[in-house]
Amino acid sequence: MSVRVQAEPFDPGAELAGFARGRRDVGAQVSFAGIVRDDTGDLKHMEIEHYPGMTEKAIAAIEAEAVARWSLKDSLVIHRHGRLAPGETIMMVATAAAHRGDAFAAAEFLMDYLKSRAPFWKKEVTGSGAGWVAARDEDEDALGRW
Amino acid sequence: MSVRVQAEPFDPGAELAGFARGRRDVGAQVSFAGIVRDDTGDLKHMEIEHYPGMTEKAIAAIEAEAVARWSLKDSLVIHRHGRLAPGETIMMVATAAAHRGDAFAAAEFLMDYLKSRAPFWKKEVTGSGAGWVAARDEDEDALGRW
Amino acid sequence: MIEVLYFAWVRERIGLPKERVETAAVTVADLVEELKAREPRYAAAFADTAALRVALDQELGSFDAPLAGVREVAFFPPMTGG
Amino acid sequence: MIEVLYFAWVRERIGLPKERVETAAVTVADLVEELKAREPRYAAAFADTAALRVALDQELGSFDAPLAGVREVAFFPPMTGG
Repeated sequence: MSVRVQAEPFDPGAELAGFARGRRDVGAQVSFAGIVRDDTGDLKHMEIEHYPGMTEKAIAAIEAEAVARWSLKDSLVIHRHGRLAPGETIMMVATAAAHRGDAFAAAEFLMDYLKSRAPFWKKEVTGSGAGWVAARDEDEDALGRW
Repeated sequence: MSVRVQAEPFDPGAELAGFARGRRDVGAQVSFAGIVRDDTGDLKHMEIEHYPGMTEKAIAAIEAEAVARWSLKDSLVIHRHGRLAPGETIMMVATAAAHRGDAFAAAEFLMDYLKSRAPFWKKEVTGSGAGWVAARDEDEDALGRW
Repeated sequence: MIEVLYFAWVRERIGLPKERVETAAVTVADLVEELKAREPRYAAAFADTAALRVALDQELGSFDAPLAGVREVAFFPPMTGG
Repeated sequence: MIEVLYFAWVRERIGLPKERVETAAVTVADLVEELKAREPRYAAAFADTAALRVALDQELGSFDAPLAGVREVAFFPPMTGG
């Protein structure tokens, strides 16, 4: 189980290559990567603010909950803060389990909770100004399924 | 959309690094990797047989169905056949979408169908003999949710 | 003339991966009966068709499907990919 | 004395990321009322507390939570991580 909150870019492929390696009890690995989209072509960059101290604690608590609910052999959460350009990876989660059901469910759970319960706030800076990304009702609703 | 069926090993991290790159409409990437487990410590290797010709067609049909059901920007399926040692990656799927819901659902759908509808058969060779892996009822049942 | 393929333990029980079969069978089930009548190894492989799957020209099919126009039939156990 | 932190647009509206507040407020809601009474920028930031979240000593809490023993209170909009 590990958590990293960092300003520096990271390479999800390389992280995944080093994740849960050398274990003989892992049959399934699921990863998610969140990437800065630019649907309109107008996004200059994204700024991600976070709450140092609380962020790591909140993520660790979410991860502990996932481990308690599913048969996980390992898990990883990396989340960036600061300025990110379109196409850059914002964050990733990875889960390792014996079977795919646990690995998928835990990864989706981690994502749903990271979206709405980890103290990050996204601001989009476009050619015409800057604005905070509003939380989506469906993200809050997604928590209801767990 | 791409499908590869091959005997050669591949590196899921490197594949993921090259997947759906340079797109500005992708906000979510999900990957799954299936790995040869060895719970008992007795597995020498796994042998995966497949049905050349049908395999690629079956996977392409499953992928087309996923694209028809979810808003996918890209998808990737790689599946090995032949002899694999414990710890080796058997197969991977990756999906790219604007939002995580589509990427997760499509990846799980692909996995459920690849398990039970793509012509692969696994044989485990252990110290005490060899045996074909039996299909699990729950894998067949998993198709019912889609 | 139909190309008949066998995979996994069906292949092992019958002892060959494929063969050309001269048949007048109307359905897959008819073909299975013809094969079972040949030799014990076929009878053993096809003893429980509920445990088998069939593909017709590389598409999954059923045992009551007609063989008219079909060039390739494959028999195998439930798939275990992924 | 409580350390009060502001994030995202709450921080922007109030114009500072954190401050030490001398308060006798019993609950978070009481603290919010005290802050709102200070200056229009606070009143603007706390105009709609339904749109805000609060953390007490770095754990999510509620506006009716007591402040006794709490060293750090943070106000921010709904989180948008992931």
